[in-house]
Amino acid sequence: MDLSYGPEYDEFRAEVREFCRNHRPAKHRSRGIPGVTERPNPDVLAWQAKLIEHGYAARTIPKEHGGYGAKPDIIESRIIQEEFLAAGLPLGLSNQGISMLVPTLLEVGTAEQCAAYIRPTIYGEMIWCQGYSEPGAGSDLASLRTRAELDGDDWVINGQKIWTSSAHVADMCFILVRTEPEAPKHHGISYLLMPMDRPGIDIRPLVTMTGDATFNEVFLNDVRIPAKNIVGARGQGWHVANVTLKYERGMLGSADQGQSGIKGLVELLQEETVGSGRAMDLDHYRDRLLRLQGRTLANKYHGMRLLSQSINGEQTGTEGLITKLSATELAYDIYSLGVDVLGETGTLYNGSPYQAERDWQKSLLGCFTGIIGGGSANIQRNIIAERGLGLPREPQVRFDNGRWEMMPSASNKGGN
Amino acid sequence: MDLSYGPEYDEFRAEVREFCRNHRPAKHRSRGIPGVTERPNPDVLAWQAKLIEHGYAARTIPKEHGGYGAKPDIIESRIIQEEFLAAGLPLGLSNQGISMLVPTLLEVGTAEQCAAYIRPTIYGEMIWCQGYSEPGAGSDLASLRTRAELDGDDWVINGQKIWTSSAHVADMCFILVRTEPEAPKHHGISYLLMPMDRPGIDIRPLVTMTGDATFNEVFLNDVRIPAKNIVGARGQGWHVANVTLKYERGMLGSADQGQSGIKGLVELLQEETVGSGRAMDLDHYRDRLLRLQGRTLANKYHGMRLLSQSINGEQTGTEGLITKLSATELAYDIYSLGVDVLGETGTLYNGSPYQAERDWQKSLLGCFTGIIGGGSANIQRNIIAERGLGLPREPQVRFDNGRWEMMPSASNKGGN
Amino acid sequence: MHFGLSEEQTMLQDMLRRCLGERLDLETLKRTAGQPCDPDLWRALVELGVTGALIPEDHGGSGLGMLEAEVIAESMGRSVAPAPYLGTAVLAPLAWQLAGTPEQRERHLAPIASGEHRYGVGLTEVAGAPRHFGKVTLEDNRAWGRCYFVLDASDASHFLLTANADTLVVIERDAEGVSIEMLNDVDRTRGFAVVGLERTPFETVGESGGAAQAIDALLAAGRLMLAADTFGAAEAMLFRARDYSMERFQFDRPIGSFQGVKHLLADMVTDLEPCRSLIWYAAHVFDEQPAERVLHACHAKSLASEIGKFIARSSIEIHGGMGFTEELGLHLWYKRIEANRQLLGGPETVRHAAAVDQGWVQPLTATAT
Amino acid sequence: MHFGLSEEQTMLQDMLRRCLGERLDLETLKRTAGQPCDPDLWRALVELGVTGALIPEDHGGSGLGMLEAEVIAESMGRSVAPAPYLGTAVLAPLAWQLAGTPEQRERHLAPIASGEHRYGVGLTEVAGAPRHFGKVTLEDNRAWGRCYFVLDASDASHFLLTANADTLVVIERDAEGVSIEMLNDVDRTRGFAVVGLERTPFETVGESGGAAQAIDALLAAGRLMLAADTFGAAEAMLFRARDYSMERFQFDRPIGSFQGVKHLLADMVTDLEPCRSLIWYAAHVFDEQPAERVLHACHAKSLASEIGKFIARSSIEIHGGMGFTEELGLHLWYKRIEANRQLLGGPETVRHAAAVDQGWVQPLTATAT
Repeated sequence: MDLSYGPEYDEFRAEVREFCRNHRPAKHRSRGIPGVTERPNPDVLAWQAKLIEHGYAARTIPKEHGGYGAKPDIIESRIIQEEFLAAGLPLGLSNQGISMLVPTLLEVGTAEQCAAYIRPTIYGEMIWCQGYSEPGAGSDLASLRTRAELDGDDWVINGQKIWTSSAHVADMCFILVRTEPEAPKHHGISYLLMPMDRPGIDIRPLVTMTGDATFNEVFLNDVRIPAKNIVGARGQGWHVANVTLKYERGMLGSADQGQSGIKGLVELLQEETVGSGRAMDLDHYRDRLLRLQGRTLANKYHGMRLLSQSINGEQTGTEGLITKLSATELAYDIYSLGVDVLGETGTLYNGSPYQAERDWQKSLLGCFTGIIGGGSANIQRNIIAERGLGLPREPQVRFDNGRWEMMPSASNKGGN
Repeated sequence: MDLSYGPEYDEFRAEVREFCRNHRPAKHRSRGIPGVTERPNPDVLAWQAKLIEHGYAARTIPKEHGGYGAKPDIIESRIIQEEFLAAGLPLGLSNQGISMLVPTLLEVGTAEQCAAYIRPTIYGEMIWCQGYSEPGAGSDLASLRTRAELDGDDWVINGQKIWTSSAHVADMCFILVRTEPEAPKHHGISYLLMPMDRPGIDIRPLVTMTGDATFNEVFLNDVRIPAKNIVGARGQGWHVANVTLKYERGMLGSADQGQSGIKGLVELLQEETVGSGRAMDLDHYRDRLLRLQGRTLANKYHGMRLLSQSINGEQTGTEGLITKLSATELAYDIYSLGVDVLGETGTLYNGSPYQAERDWQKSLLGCFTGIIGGGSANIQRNIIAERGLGLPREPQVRFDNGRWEMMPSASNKGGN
Repeated sequence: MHFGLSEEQTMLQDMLRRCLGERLDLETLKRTAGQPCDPDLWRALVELGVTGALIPEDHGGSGLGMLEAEVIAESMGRSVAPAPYLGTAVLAPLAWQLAGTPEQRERHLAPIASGEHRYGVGLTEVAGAPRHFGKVTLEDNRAWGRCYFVLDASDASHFLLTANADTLVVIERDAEGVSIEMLNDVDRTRGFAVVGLERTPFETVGESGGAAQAIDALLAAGRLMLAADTFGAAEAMLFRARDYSMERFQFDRPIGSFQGVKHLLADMVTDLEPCRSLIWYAAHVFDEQPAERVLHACHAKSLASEIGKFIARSSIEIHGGMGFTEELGLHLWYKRIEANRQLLGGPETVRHAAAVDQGWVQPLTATAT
Repeated sequence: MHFGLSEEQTMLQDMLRRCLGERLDLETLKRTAGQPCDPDLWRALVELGVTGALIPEDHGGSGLGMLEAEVIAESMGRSVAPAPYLGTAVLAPLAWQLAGTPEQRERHLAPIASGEHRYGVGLTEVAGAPRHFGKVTLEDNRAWGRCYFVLDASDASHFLLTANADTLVVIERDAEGVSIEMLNDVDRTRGFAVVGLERTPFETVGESGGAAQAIDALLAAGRLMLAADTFGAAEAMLFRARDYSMERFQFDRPIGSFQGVKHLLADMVTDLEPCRSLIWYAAHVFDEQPAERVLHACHAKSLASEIGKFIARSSIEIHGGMGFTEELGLHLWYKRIEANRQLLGGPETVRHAAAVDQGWVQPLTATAT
């Protein structure tokens, strides 16, 4: 067990720390997340450019596409994160364009596509949204129905997308559409790049139970885009999308969330008075806190184990599949305890008079995005059981008119 | 809401109470359950005969078969139970012959079968065991493979049964066997009555994790029984068995178990010292106790609701299906708390020195019989969801050589 | 023997479900969230006799009991009805009847039955809530202090408040020195407020210092009604999830045909049904065996809160992404259940009260902040 | 950076698994349940260096650390090995090293490493167990009293006991006034006893009154080892359930293809893996950051106990009826997990200790009975 990064990284850490001491972005920040809920303002753009210049953002993107061109090194990335967090400095931009589209283009895009899109994306000048989910295609994403037909030199797109988080600020959309309606469902999909300023695109905000509208529905009515805006071959979109889905899983359910939640709970239980004592003195609240602390610590060290596996190029097995399920459940339980300890005050919300400093109720509501987004818990369990434990796949059956039928699939294999 | 049984039952209650005041069985009782783990001794038989004479056992069995011949009246049965419990008197014999075989014979048996078996069974002179489960047929009972072939005037039985609880003391066995191997699985089964003294029957005790051997395996090797020992028609055994299964569900998972468990926990938490105070003063133990008390009360009143539905001849819907699942989970949680409160002493077992008065650990182990016996929790959930909530049935598929296939069943219907 | 609702009670239930169902479609609910009660809805409920249910016939009510009140509360929760039912139709009539003088009952009950008076009720001083305890002091026939979390406060004409934990006072909304600060709570279907008093005239319900037992009963009644409200809302969410699981196809089959969803629904209903039996029983003993009131109301509140939370969360999860949009409106039920859980004591608090009631432990002594 | 087992540690693990796997087939385990440790097995373990793992090389051991001890404990649990590992190979060597004098270490460590001495260890006085607290008093160089739940007592040549919560004493089994009463516990793979002392000569480990810190460390080490033992047993039960669910056909399909079973297995492994990470980390800081010892050992014990219970129960359930027969032997693992849960403090007790360690609350003061 060696939890240090080794002396060979001391110099790099010193260098990052030096940068952090000497640089600070302009103070002008807003409440939204730049590139997700709002367009980055000039201060954000300037900070991003400075980070790229020093290699603290877009670090491994090739120089020819505007990046810093460093070799991938997980420890270096980690050190950057640690030092920036310690110094209270904002990290580089994080949005779906940067985390999902750019790696995909680098892996399967054409030279022309890379040249056109990567640079503006990493510099925060081009904002992307993701056009995957549809009202009828959630867990079963491959059943999507939005279709695109070639008409001369254009794709003509019709259909509807949902859960498109930055659609209202985006310049572009990487979108999955059905182009070969006759093919089996995973083989009829293509991956297109759609400018959001085209006629026929109608964006409507989708308000969630927290009252916020971070998501959108996007209606597509005869939207025309150039034929060359396809990534990968026709009908290969499912495979192209899986390149990015891989990146998305890493984004959700970070084990770190729990740490600040526990810290908040400890303060809350020490400050809240119940009867004549502190909530901390009531065993039932404290015991719940301690159970949560135990799970949080376990998730934290589990994250270190996974990091160590990546650094050492070890294959991650079952242990890598479970983090999302584990972290989202934990967050829900943490915020639930916060609300419970507050009693009636726990119902207060959104800056009500007499509310506790922290909005525990809103955090609790916010958990549902994590619980459901990026694959429901049951889908996660299937993945863990099938890929992790090697249990048989589900039978491919169809329920039609009150009767079960076998799917006409050539490969109804249950093994892995 | 009217929780009284009505003044018309006052006289009956007075009569039962009078009986209880004036009668008492001989004191000679053993630790086993008569008719299940041991044969009833003469004292038990005498008490049973007296109860039948007064109509407090075999109350609704026709006079011609040795019973008391009263009209079925749930309230009268309930009053008998209540008064006997209050007086600390043992109720009549309860075993699988009385609770399952006798009702079946009354419903579908021949006059000759009724005449031969009912009287000795209700008087405790003939003990029955149930030959349903097999090593390969547990949840999926209908897949049983023990077969019987007609050879002249005899059935010849070959196969193996398991979980046969009173096999070692039984005179007879009501057994499910496959008689039409070509028929679909539910249609090839017959229900036979097998004397346990026939050659070819080998009974081996099955020791469970508590260390007790209340169950047996029964090996059947060319066991010959008369052809007339069939109940219902050939191939109708599944339907005949369902008559009795209906009765078995009522036997398991009684809601009353929880009441005495809670009482025991209250005493335990008040007596046990943890640190310088009582366990009852530690909120986390007490809060667990209170949660369990709430669930126990809910189950108790739920039982009253179901009783009321039966009395009033109302159809019982979903609410009748859930009691087993609910009660077995509750018992497990109750005994777990008892063990936890005892700390290290909670590991002690089977009359160890220094053990608490009550054997919480053994009670906890004993829960598994309830959790698994009479249908696993997942089978219960399927029944609740399909019959209670109207959700679609499982698809009838088969996993063979790593591939899924549709079952060649004519009716792969998902509805109900 | 009959355990359950009588024919009349079932008719009352049907009538209310119909009335609320017709008036409270999803659009209306979404539109009115956060606003005071709709006067039309309230008039309809008054006409159905909701406000007079617990009031004797000679005071203009229908003289019904706690089980009928439970039926009404359950229906309110089922439709997440934005109406000040608990304060006006349950707690205020009970307070006057349990602690008031004959003259007061004569004067105050009829206007409640007729819908003329509406009551906000503040019991936080005795409900064992952490952080903010109300404290009202009485001197020279005037009241001073603050009461937090006054229920059903938004349209109240009167406030019924505890003072010194053993006295109940009623204050008119327009009286001298009354200040009302509305709170922003997660459930927007009912109005909670902090009511401040300064040199405010009041009327004591019955005798000063003589209402301790009545306050215990009010607290039990409030907890029981919140349990019923949660139960109704949870039942609605369960059956919406059931229906959705049969309509929603993924992987070419209804999601309710997957055991993952199927067994979750089975667990939900396995929790729900015994809880219904407990709540019915608690309502029954409230009238018939007053010594059992507190224990059963606390357990009803605790169990309904716990299973309500489980069912609410699971129902949203079964609905997938749509479950947490405003579109389906499920969040209205979810939030009502979350709020009910906290009001008049969260699960741990009411369980502690049940332990105190059984003599297992001493009460936590409350100190005002 | 490397989080996890080194190559050497993995080799140690493989070696132990092989050794224990070969010697402890199901028949042997069933036959020996309730009997003292099998001398052949013990000799094999001594030869593998199990007893010397934590003992410095110059005292005849191999000078390994707590992570190696964890690896061994995990393997013991995995095979439900009937061996007095915890007392002899972990707690006794730690006690001499943490509190003993150089002369004592010289004299006592080598016989442990060589397998000559075997220790029963009694820490109940400080473990916060309810009901029975041991109490040993020292006077005129003689010891009086009783110690309950002395671990690994059946074949012990020595007993290591706490006295007055700040002193560690060692007693020879054959010394004057020693009485040993074996307990009948649910797990029959290790031996627990009540040890009585009357005018018994003893040797103090280090200085009288100077072992408070060492006792804290011993308690932490014991809890951590029990967590590892539970973890190993739980992992074994999870994979047996996985294998069984693929072999066992019902309704013409492996039961593991039903989501009901599949998702349960997924939940089991989702709980198990982070617990492994926590236990490894706790073993690491035991040696490297002593200030973190108590907190992490308590959390490891608490989490392993909770998930161990869930996994043990679920594994039996997945096995259906066969799961609770003696035939499959699953009950041996189940019972070991249940017993570990209670030893040296149940989940609530160790969580309380974690809270005390963080300064969140005061310790419960223990009174002897």
